[in-house]
Amino acid sequence: MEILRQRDTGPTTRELELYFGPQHLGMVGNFSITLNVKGDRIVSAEANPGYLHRGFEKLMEERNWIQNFPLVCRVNVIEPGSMEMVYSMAVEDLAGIEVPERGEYIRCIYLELSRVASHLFGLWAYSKMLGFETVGGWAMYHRDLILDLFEELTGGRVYNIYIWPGGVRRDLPEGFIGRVKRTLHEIGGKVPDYNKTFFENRVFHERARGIGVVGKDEAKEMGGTGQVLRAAGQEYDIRKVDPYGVYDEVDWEVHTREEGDAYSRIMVIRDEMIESVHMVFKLLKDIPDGPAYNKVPNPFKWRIPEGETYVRLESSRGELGLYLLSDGGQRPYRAHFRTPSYPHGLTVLEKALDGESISDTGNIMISLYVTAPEIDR
Amino acid sequence: MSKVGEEITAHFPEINTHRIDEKRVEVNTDKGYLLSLLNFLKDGGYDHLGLISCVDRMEDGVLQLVYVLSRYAQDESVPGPDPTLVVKIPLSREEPTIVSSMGVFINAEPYERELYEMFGIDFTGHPRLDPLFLERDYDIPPLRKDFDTRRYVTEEFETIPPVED
Amino acid sequence: MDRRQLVKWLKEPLKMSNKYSLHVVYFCTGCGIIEIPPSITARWDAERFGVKPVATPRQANLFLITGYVSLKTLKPIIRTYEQMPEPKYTVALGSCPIDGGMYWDSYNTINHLDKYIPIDGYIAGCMPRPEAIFTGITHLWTLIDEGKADGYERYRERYQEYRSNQERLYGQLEWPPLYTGRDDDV
Amino acid sequence: MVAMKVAGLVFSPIIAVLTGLLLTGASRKMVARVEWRYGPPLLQPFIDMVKLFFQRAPSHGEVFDYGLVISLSGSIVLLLFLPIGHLCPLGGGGGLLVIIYLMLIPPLGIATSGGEGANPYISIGVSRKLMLGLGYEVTLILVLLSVMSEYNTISILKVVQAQSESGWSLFSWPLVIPGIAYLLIMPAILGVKPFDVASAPQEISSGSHAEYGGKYLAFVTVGGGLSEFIGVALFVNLFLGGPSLPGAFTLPAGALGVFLGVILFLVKVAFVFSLNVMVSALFPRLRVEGAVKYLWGWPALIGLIGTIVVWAL
Amino acid sequence: MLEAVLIVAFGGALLTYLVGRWSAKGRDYFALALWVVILGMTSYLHPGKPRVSTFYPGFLGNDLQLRVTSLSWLFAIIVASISVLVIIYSFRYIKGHEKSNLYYLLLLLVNGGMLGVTLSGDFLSFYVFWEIASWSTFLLISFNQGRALAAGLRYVVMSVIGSGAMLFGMLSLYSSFGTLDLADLSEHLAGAGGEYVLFIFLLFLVSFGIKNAIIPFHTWLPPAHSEAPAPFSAVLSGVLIKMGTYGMLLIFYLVAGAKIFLGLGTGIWSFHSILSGLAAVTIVLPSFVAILQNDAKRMLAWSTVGQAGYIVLGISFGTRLAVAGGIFHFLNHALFKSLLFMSIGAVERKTSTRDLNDLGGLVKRTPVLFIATLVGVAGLIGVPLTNGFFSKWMIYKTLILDGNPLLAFAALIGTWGTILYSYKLIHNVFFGQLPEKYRKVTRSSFSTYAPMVILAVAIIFFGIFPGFVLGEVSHVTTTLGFPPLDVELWGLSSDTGMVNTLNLLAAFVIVAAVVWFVFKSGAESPKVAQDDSYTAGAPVPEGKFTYTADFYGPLERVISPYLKDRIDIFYGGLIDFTEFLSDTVRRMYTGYVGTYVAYILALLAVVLLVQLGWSPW
Repeated sequence: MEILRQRDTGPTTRELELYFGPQHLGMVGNFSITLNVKGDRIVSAEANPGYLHRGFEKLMEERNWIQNFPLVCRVNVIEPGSMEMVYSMAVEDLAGIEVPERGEYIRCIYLELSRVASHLFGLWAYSKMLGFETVGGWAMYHRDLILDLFEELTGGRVYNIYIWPGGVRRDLPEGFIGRVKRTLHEIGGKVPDYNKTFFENRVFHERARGIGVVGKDEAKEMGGTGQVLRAAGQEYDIRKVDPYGVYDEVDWEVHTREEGDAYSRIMVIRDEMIESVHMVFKLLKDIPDGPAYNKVPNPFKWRIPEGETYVRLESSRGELGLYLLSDGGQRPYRAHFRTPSYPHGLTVLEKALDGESISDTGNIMISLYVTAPEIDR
Repeated sequence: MSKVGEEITAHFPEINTHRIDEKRVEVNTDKGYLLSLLNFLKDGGYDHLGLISCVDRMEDGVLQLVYVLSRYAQDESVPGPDPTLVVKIPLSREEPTIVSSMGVFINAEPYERELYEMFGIDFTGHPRLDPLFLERDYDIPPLRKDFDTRRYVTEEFETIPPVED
Repeated sequence: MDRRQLVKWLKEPLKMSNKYSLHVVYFCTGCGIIEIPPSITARWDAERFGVKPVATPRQANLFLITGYVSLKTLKPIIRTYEQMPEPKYTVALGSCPIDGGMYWDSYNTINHLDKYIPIDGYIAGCMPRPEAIFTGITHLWTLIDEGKADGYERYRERYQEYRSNQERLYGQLEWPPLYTGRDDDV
Repeated sequence: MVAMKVAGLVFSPIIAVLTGLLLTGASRKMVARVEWRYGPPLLQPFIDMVKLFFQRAPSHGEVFDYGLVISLSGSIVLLLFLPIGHLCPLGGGGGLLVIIYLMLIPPLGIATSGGEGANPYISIGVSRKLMLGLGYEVTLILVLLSVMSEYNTISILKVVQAQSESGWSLFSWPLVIPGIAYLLIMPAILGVKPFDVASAPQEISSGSHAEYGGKYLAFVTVGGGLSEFIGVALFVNLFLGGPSLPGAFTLPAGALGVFLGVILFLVKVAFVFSLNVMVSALFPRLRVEGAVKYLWGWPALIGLIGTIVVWAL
Repeated sequence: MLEAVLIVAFGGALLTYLVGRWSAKGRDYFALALWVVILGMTSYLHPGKPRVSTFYPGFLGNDLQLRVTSLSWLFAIIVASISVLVIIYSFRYIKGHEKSNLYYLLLLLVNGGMLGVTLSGDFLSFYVFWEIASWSTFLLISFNQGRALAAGLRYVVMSVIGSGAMLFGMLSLYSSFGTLDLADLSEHLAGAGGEYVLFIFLLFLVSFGIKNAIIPFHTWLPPAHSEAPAPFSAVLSGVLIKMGTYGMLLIFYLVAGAKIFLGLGTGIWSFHSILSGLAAVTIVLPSFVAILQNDAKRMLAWSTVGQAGYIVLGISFGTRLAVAGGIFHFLNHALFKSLLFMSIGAVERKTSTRDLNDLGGLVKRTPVLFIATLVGVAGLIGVPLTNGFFSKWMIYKTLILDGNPLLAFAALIGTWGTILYSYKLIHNVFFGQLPEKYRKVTRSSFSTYAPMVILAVAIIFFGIFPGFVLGEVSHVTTTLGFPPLDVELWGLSSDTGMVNTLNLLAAFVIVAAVVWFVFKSGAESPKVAQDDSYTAGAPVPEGKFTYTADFYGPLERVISPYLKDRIDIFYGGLIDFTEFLSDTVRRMYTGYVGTYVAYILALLAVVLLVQLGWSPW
């Protein structure tokens, strides 16, 4: 009788490999995910980095301390500010250089502005993933306004090399504070528009809720930091945990959500952006007078005493660390960046993509804020 | 001030720790202790593996593995920020092998893959020890000190003839 | 559109349409890509000039190589370039594809991109600002007008040399050479 | 009468192709304005077409070519059955049922052509397109059935005729119900956001168009413009009275009337189309399941209510 | 003449078997010649008016009669034509099979049985031929043993139930009116009470519904169709299940008459409305179940269930256009479904699999097969200018204008289901990357694709010139008591709502020519190999670059909560019930064919006893 029990033939499968990137409209950055797909469900995903590997850590060993600044900021093209900051912090730590109070304030203002710029870029990328170029276009426009400020400050749009051992490269120009405020007011004035068109859009909710869930414990297991962790309910921000700059002197709070899905990650990013803007206003109010930088020794003869350090800060994507070694020479002996996207892009992403729909690959990737250049270095 | 250094020494008398500054504690050990030490630290609250790095100390003939560990949750028993742990393990430069720490920290996986291809360190028990970043096979792993990147570029890339002028 | 342009359109519709409808392969090969989003959005809006990113190389006729080219990236670049329909143009952004730029001594980036695929124009700078990209595009228009943007023809003519350079980097490539007879059945 | 027929045979495809491309250009411009951009020239699609037409795009085989030709031919043949103003050369033969079936040919042609492209992105795109089709077709069929039952004819010409006498369906009871249902599913018929799942460049690299370049892309773009035109024109014919003016106004007879009718018709098409463009500019893309669920939700329910009301009355 | 056809058919079947013992080749050609002759004879039978001949006078006081009417001729000619094509197709398919002689014997017996069914003039001979066809069918379904045996068993259980019901009905008719002659019965039934007619209808509906696989009597069909040898699947799907259609037309329209049939009950609770509703369900559900299938033949089998729904819907809706559409659709379905089963059979023979997740890319290797399948699928969907379009158009039109838009909705949405699974079939078999293992697949032999090409040409021909068939259909509907259709060669003219394929054809040809010309005048296109495909920059992964698994995955996830659970439970219950029955049967009898006959005889005896002793009706 068993033979009669055979109903329809069971589903047979066939392996299908899809390449999400590097040449793919849904890919931001030069990165590739090999998707093993059944139907439109991802059975397993394999991150395939290395398309942007330039061997920074080797190149840094070949250049002297100051020459490394142009390299360092190019590790992450989306937010070079925090890269400069982490390298400066490490060099200051090794060489024992002090930073004046005003310098720290300007650094924090710069970092928060570049955080907002980076988040706006992320918003562009994310809304583009959902095919929502409208909000993306707005965000990109507002990012450009911030880049204009940077351009006035340093002359460069993207790579500024503003932060410098011992402070910043130069003091704020005249009237700059007013222009910062005006720009931030302009961006802030559009927040209701963003809310109405994007953050309260039902389609966005449908696309993002329950997608790519990374729970709190999971995220901690996999070395997640930044929004990944905060969206899962863990209040973890280096600016609070291990304060640098003047973050312990201003009043601000860490925003968290509980669900750990793409939606909550994006909402955490939104809240952080608003918080950063508020923080810039507070910093601008409290900014003391005085010198903005201490002098650095002659760069061509600068030797830093033997030693090693590990410094970390909160970039817009999570914990950014630098392990820097000096053997007492003119060049670093070894530098190794701990970039936030590294665990996010190589470990968390593979996990988060499991069992999701291929429609959501880019969605999840960008919500995790995976940035290819800082993985590859 | 944290007391993690003392705790380690109390638990593993052979391991010496020393405090670099208030933010960092250095732990020197050898590769036999790796897993038990990592497990101990993870249970003790140091549950965030920040980085696995490696330093090529060519003149000593040593590849020095560096594990950077920190805490996700603030240690409530001591005031102030918790120090970061820098665990250092020397490996022989000729035959660098060490057990994979993936069993303790999942995110060790890409770091170990990277060190495998950049320094040639063999992590036993690693499930996919295949190239992560690099397209080519380099005779000497590129981040070792004896790999001369400038000579490599001149010999490999500059010798390719231009197609047109 | 003034009268001069209209005459041009009637005389040379091919060149004119190629000029004003440059569809870009979306391939972020390097950090130059960071200036592409501003160029295609509200501030600069490249679509005014008919420049827009498209999904696959089949639909594109302009390849913006945005920045340094690592060994692992060059292979998809070649593959993508070969899949684009002719006529096609390549423009390299930034200093790195010209001579390696600041990564001239890196073991993993190639220094001279034009050894492997033909380049019609370079936009120098690290990285080029959106204005520079537009200047580059308008310069490409001039080149197209003058018939100097002939990289694809050069590629066809000197394919053997290009291919041998590519294979010096990678060994045997996975796909058969172009422009040769193929097994039509499969 | 014969002159009208010949004029229709020649002009309606031309009008439709031009309008389709112009609408594509206009939609790009409109979306650009919503994004605070200046936007491309209105004639940009034409420039693209000229360029694409002379590109040496690769072919994957005979089926790859023929499928595309059949697809575009299907669209054009369908136009001959669809009144554009007073032009409707083949309107008498078969009516809406033929239109429903002819609407199948373009996607199936693309699907067949893309099949030989041997690319999974194409397959995924086609499967999404068919699933989406199943989604909106439920409502569309209900809407068409209500209209056909209400006017007790399957001829679209008679539907248009009846409206010029009794007023536009969209503003008459009970056809307002299916009219609303049609409006709700129209973005899906046109394949614009939030229903552009079938092309979805960021997900599946423009789906069924992934292997098309050059003249192939030109053909599918023209076909896409046509199908957008058809989707809107069907609505205008069924619910906005085709070329007729509202209320007691009538168009003059003769050639002038025909001309004005076509213009009026195209104005209506442009208006309805721009509504959809606005929707598309303000929504992200849905997932396929989400799209199908939405389409089988309220629109289908409203359509069903409409059918039942029409049937019961 | 009438007897001669059947004598040739049955005698020829036995002779073929004997010839086959002597020479396989001779047997093939003998069988072909035989059926070509039968086809010729059948077409000669074309009736100006019905002709009757008695071949066995005085059985139970009745003459056993053969009779040919327009209706039966139409069915007979289809049976004969499909048989000829299937025999040609079988040449290659069954070549070298150890039991090929038995196969031919059974195939010819089935075909002869069906011919007999269509030509019967009274219910008794109808029943006899019906049983011959049924039992041979059982043996053919089980021909491949193994799973096929299970499928055959399931079929036989359902078939026995159907036969029992029919027998029951016949006996009842006989005891009521004392005759089984169709013509006589129709006179008697006209005066019978509504309840009695309903009772008779229900009994016959069970019997014919099982054969025609109306939900809920369809469970035998999918396994039977998928497990039978491919040529026989073509017969099974193309004509055998249409014997149920024939039976329905016979009992509803010829015996009872349209007036009685349509007058049974009122409003939506009338018999024919309920049957239409059932048919609508039969259209929609199987079309969606077919989407979920991964076995090509099983998918086609479910498709057969769905398409049979259209036919039943047409017949039961009971307007002139609907009945004509139903009959026309039966013809069309015979053409395209036979074609599709043949082509899947050919694919299975070449690749030794019919798993849709394992095939792919065959268009590069078997273009003729591909085009034939494409035409078949186009007919199945009803793409304009193929035959399926016209029959469906007629059904839709009458559903919309004469009554029920909801039924029209079901029919139209079923068409979309059809599109989805048809494309999946075409795509998974012929499109995508050609796997390494099929690089060596060769083109099919002439005898394999000749029948398919003939069928494909017929599909297009009847799509362009529907008038060719519709004239015949119009004759039939006239004999069934409807006013004649206004048929032209190119379609229907205005009194029923004009549709004209000439317009369509001319427009399509001209437009396609212009488009093709424009297409060709563009830049030339170099041909590229299949591994030169967009992969986001990577090389094509060998054997891993075809999208077939879960082709409509998202849709399945959406509909499964609504479809799967209830239907599965429902089907599961039915299957369990069937299993229970067959289990009982198997316990009582040991699986011999003969014992089943005994079972029927026992039933017959019981019914007779009940009738004689108790006379409930």
